[in-house]
Amino acid sequence: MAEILLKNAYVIDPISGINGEVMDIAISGGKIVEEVSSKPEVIDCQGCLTLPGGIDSHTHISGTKVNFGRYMSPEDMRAGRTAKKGPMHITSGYSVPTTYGNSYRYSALGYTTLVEGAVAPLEARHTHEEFKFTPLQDSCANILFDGNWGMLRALEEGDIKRAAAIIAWTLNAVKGFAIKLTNPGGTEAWGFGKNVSCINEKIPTFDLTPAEIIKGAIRANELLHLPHSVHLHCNNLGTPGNFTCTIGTFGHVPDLNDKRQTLYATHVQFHSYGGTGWSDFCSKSEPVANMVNFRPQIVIDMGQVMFGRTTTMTADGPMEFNLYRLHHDKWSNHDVELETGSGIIPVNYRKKNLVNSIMWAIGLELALLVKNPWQCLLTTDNPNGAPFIKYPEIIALLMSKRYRDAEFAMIHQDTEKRVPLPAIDRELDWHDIAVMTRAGQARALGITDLGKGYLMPGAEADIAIYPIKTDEIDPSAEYEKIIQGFARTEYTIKRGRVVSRRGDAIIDGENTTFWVKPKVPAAYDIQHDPTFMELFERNYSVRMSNYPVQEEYLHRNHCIETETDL
Amino acid sequence: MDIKDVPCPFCGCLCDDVKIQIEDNRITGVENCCTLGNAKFLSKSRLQHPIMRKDGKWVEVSYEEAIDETARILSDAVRPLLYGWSGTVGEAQVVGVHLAEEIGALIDSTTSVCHNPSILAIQEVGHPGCTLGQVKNRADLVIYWGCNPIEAHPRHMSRYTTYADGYFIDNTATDRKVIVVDIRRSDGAKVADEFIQVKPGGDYLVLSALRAMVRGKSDVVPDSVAGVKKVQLQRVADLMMKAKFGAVFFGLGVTMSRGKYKNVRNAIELVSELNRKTKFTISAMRGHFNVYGFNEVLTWMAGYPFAVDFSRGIAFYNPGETSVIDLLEKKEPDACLVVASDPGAHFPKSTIEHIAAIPTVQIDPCVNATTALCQVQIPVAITGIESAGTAYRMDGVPIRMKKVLETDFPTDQEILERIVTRIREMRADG
Amino acid sequence: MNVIITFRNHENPFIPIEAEMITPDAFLEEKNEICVAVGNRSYPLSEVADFSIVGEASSVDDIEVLIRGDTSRVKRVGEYMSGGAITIEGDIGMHCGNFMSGGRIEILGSADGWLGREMKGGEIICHGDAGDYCASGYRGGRRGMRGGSVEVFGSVGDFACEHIAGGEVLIHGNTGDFACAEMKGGTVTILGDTSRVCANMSAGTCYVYGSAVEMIPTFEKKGTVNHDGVLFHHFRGDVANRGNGDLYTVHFTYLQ
Amino acid sequence: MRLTLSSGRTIPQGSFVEHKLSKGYQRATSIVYINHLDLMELGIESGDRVQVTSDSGSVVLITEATHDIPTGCAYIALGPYANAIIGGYTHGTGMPDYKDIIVEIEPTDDPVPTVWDLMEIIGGLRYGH
Repeated sequence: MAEILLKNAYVIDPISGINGEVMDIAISGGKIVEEVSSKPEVIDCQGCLTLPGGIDSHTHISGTKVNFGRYMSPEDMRAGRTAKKGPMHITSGYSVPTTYGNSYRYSALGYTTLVEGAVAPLEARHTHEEFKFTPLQDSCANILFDGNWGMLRALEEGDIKRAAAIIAWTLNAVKGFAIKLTNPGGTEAWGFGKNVSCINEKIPTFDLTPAEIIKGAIRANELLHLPHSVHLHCNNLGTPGNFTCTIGTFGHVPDLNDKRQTLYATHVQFHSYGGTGWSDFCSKSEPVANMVNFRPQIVIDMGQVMFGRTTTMTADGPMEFNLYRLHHDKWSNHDVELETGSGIIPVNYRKKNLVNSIMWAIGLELALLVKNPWQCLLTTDNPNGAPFIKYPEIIALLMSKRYRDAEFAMIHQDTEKRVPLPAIDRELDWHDIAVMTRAGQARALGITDLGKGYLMPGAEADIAIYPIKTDEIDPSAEYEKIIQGFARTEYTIKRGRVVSRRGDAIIDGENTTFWVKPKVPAAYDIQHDPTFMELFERNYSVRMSNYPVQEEYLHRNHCIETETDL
Repeated sequence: MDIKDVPCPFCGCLCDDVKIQIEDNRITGVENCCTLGNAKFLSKSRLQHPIMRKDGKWVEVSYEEAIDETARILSDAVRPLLYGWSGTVGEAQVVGVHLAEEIGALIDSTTSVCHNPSILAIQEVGHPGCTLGQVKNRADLVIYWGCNPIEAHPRHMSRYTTYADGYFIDNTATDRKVIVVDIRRSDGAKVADEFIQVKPGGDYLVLSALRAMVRGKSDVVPDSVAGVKKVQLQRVADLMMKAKFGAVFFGLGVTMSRGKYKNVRNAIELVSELNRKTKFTISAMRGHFNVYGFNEVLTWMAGYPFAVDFSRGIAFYNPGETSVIDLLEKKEPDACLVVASDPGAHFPKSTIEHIAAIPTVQIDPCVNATTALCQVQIPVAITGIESAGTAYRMDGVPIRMKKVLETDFPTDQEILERIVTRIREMRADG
Repeated sequence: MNVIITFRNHENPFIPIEAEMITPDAFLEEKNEICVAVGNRSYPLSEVADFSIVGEASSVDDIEVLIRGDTSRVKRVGEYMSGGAITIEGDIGMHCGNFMSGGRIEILGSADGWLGREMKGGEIICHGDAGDYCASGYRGGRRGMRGGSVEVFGSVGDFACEHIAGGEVLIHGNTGDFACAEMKGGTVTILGDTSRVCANMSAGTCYVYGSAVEMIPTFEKKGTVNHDGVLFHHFRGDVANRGNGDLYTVHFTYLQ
Repeated sequence: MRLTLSSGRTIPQGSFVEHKLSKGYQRATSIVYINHLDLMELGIESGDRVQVTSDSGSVVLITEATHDIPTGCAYIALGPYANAIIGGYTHGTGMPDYKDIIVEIEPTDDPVPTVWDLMEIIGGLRYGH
C-alpha cells in the first residue's frame, strides 16, 4: 500500500491532546506511522484544518428500513440524482440517497466511519449487503433487542446471564456491533397496535417494564464487555411532556464502565419535550442537559432537526403511526417477528411551524447546555431530523451566536416564549467540534483501541483535511465560511488512501465491517440450548440454521472478540 | 446424503425447511416441499451448451463466442434492454445493474408484470406490513384478496397463516378466521370462513365501500357494490374491526385487473384506516423466489425498484414509459438481454414479436419459450440448487440460497461479469 | 423571434428523442447549444432536425417556436418553459409541457402521455387526443398539476388529472378510467363521458356533462343543481378518504 | 359468445414452468375454464375446442367446465396461450390487461397449436427435436 506524507497539517486531535498544532503526518500500510520511507506521496496541507476522519455514531444508511424509505419515495430519489463520473457510480436521492450517494456525500464531508443505528437481527443480512456498496466508510450495525423474545424471557426470569448469552449469540450470529433498544417494550406492544406510555408501565406479553429491560440490557452489556454501551432510543419519542420519561430513564443508569459511558441515549432532541399537548409544547432541554451534566455515565447525541423535507424512519413503529396520524401522508410499517418494529413517513420541517421551530431550537440547546462536548455528539439521526448533508450548517450554528440569531429571526415568532435558545451565548470552538464529530464518537463507541478517532502513530489513517484556516476565520461572524469549509474536504483519506478529493470520490474504496464476538463459556453457549431452539422452531418463520449471517456477507471485516464475565 | 434447511428457489414464500436427498450429485428425494418446488428440485432437462442462431439454424458454440456476440450486441445498441432477474440471486443482479449503468441501458424485472402496481401504490401511500412470522404468531383474521395461495404459493397457508401454529393462537382451526375475495370460487375460497365474490374489475369499488364502513359511514354505500351485497360488506367490515390482528394478502387479481395500482392503493388505505381501530397489515404475494430481491438491489443502487432507464446517465424511472411491456409495445429496444425469466411465455404476443425482431440474448439453464425468440442462449448453473446467493422473501427477509449440487456450468454472476469485462475490452480497443 | 424546427425522419423511428431543451427559454440564451438524446447517445439538435431562427428577442415572451415533422416520439418538449409560445404541427411525444410555469403550447395533432405533468402555470391547448396521465402528477406524487390551464379538444386516456391540486382542465371528449383520482384542488370539466371519476378525491371541483359510469360508491348525494343551464347531480366526497370535493354529473351509473 | 376472460397462476402451470415445451405445460396453459351453463349455450361439451378472439389476437383452446366461475366469465392459466389474446397496452402503468379481457368464443375443430408453433408464428425459431 502506498505511503503518504501530509505536510503542514493544522491538527486538532482531542484524543491525543493536540489542539491546533502544525505538524506532519506519515502514513504507511493504511496506518499512521512514525515515519515513512524515502519516496512517499507528499500532500502539502498548507495549514488547513486536519482532523481524524468523521464518525457518525447514529445514522440510518443501510438495511431493510432505509431501503424501504428509498423504495417508497421516487419523489425523493429524483431530487438528488448525479451521473456516473470517473469511478463514481450514479446516485439518486436527497434524504434517503442510494448507498453510493450516502458513501460519496459522507466522504465529501470527511466521514470515514458510520454506525447504522437500528438493524433487526432477522434482516441483518440485508444491512451487510448494503454495507458492501457503501465503500468509502467503515461500518458497524447496532442490533435491535427491544422486543427480542429470547432476551425478554430471560430478563423476565431475572436471569441476566442468560439474557447476556442470548445477546452474545445474536450479535455474533448477525455480525452486529452493539445492543440497540428502541422504545423498549413499545415495539412488542405494537405487535397488537398498542404502545407503552413510559418506563414504569408493564409491557404486554412479558412481565416486565421498559425500565427493567433497560437496566437488564445495561448489565448484560457490561457482563459481555462490549466495546460500546447500550444504545438507547428512549420510550415516548416525539410526544409532548416526554422529558420526564427521558430524565427518569437517565436516573436508572448506573456507572459501570471506567473507559466509556454506561448508556448512549440517541437523538435526545426528540425526547426533551415539555407541555401537555401540542398547544403548550415547549423545550425541556435544560432539565435534560442538567441531568446529563450531573451524570458522566451518560452520552447523548443531538438528533438535530433542520428545516426542509426529509424522511423519518425508526424501529419505533407506534411512534411513526402517531406521526402518520398528524401528517396524513404516506406511512409504512414493518414489524419484525419476535424482535422489533419499524415505521417510515416523509416529513417537511417548516420554519413557519411552531412545533418544528421548537424542535430545531431544542437540538441546539442540548449541544450548548451540555457542558462537556464528549457527552453530546453531533447527529441529525440521519435522515430523521435532517439529511446528514446539513452537518456543516449545524456546526456553524453551534459556533456562531450571530448565525443562530439570524435563523431565529426567520422561524415561528412564538418560539421565543417556548425555548431558552435566545438566552444562550455559548459558541463552540474548533476543538469542541472535533470532539462532537469524531473523537467523542470514537470514545463512546469504544473503538479508539482499534485506531479510530485520533491521529497518532498506530491509528488507522482515516483523515479529513478541510479547506479551513482557523486563524483566518472568525467563526462567530463568518459562519458562511464554516459551512463551506466543512461541506467539502480538500482530501478525505481512508485507511491510507485518498478516497475523496474536493467532493468527488476518486477510487472505488473497500470498507471494513466491525462486529463483536463475545467469548462465551460453553455453559452459556445458547446455540444448543433446547429452550432457545424451541423458541426458534415454534415461532420464527425461518430455520435457526438459516438465521446467522454467513461469512460471505462480511467481505473485509474486523471481529472484536471480548472476554466475558459469564 | 441429506441436506437440511434448504431454501426453495421457486416462489416468494422461500420456504427454508426443505430436506434434500442427494446421491452421486443428483437429487433423489425432496421432503417438506410443495408440488411446485418438488418439480423444480427434481427437474432434469437443461440446455447443455451455448447456442447461437446462424443462417436460420441453431448451432452449438463456445461460451467465449457466445459472450463475445453478447458483448457486441449490447455495445452497438442505442436502446438496450436488460430484462428478467427474478430467478437469480442478488449477487448477479448487482452485476446486471452495473452493466446497465455502464452501457446506458434500460433495466427491468418481472416485477413489471406482477407487483408493479403494488409498488406504484406503495409509492403513493406507503405500506403497513410485517414479516410473515408476525402474522403466524398473531393474526386472528387473514384475508386473501385476489390471490390463490393454494395454487400459487402452496405452503403459504400452512407455514404462515391458516394452518400455522401461532404463539397467540390457541387453536388455529377456531381462533383464526379466513376471508377470501375473488372473482371466482378458487380452491382457497372453498376453505374460507367467508367468501366475497366480486364482479371482474370491481375490487376498487368494494374496497372504497369497506373504507367508508370502517369510518362509520355505511349510510352512503349503495345496497350492492360490484356484485357484493351491502349486508355482507358490513359483516366483513365488522369482522375486520373486531380482529386483534388482521393480515391482508393480495395477489395478481388486485394488481392486474382494471385500475391496477389504484386497487392496491385502496387496499392499503383500508388497512391504514383499520390501524386506527386495531392492528392490521397488508402484504403482496410475490411470485418468483427472488423477485423482491431485484427490487431491493435496484433500489439501493439506483433508487428505484424496477423499470429504470440509464440512457441519460442518471437513473430515470417512470413505469408505463420505462417498463418492459411499454418499451416492447412501442418497439423501442434495439437489443435485449434476458436473464433468469421467460418473457416468451409470459408477455403479450405483440411485445414478444419485438423480442424476436431484435438481437436478443438469453442467460438461462433451460430451453424455454424465449429460446425460440433469441439469437444466443447461454446456459448457466441453476440458482439455489447449483449456485448460492441472496434472495429476499416476499416480506423482505433475506435468505441465503444454497448450493447443493456440484456443477461445471458457470453461474449467472460469472457470465454477466464476463460480458462486462468483454464490453470494456471492446471499448478500450475502440 | 421565430424559431422553426423541422424533425427529419429518423433511421429508427421507434427510438424516442428526448428534447427537454426545446423551450423558448433556451433560445433566449444565444450561446446555448440545443442538444437532444436519442437512446443512450446525445447529439446537437441539427443532427435530427433542421432549424432556423429569424429575428431577435429581448424577453422569452417574444419567442415563438414552431415544430414540424414527425414528432410523435419527441419527448419533454417545453419542459420547465416559463413564457413564449410553442406550436406543434403534428403529434407530440410524452411529457410535453412538464413543470411548465408560463407561456403557451398549442398542439395541432394529438399528445402522448403525461401532457402538462406537474404544470404550475401557462396554457396548453391540444386539438387532438391526449394520452394517459394528462395534467397529472408524478410517481409517488402528492400534488399534480398546480396551476395554469389545459384544454383538450379530443378525448384523454386513463388517470387524467391524477393528484391535481390547482389550475383548470377542460376536456371536450371522453376520459378513460380514474379521471381526477386523488384530486386535491382545481377545476376539471369533462364534456363527454368518464369512468370511476374523482376516486379518493379530497377537495376540488369536477363537472361531468356526459355520464359518470362506475361511480365510486362512497360519495354522498347532495341533490341536484343547475350550472351553466344544465341540471347536474351533486356529489360530495370521497367519504372513504374524509374528502370534501364536489362532483357534478349529468348522468351516472353504479356497478351494482 | 362474449365472455370476460382472466388469466392467473394454477398448480399444473406452475409445476411445468421449468418445462415450457412439454406436453404437460401445453395442456396446463391451453385450457379455458368456462361455466357449465355457458358451455351448454355454446352447444359444446367440456374438452371441446374453441376459438377465442380478443381485440389483440386469437387462439384455439380446450374447454373445461366448472362451477367455480360465474357465467359470463372465463379463466385461463397464464402462459403463451393466454398471451396470444392479451394486448400490450398498459394504460400508462406498465401492467398490461392480464385480467378482464373481453373475448368472443366460438366452437372450432382447428387444432391447438404447440408452444413452438406460437413462437414461430411471431418470428421465432424452435430449438431441438
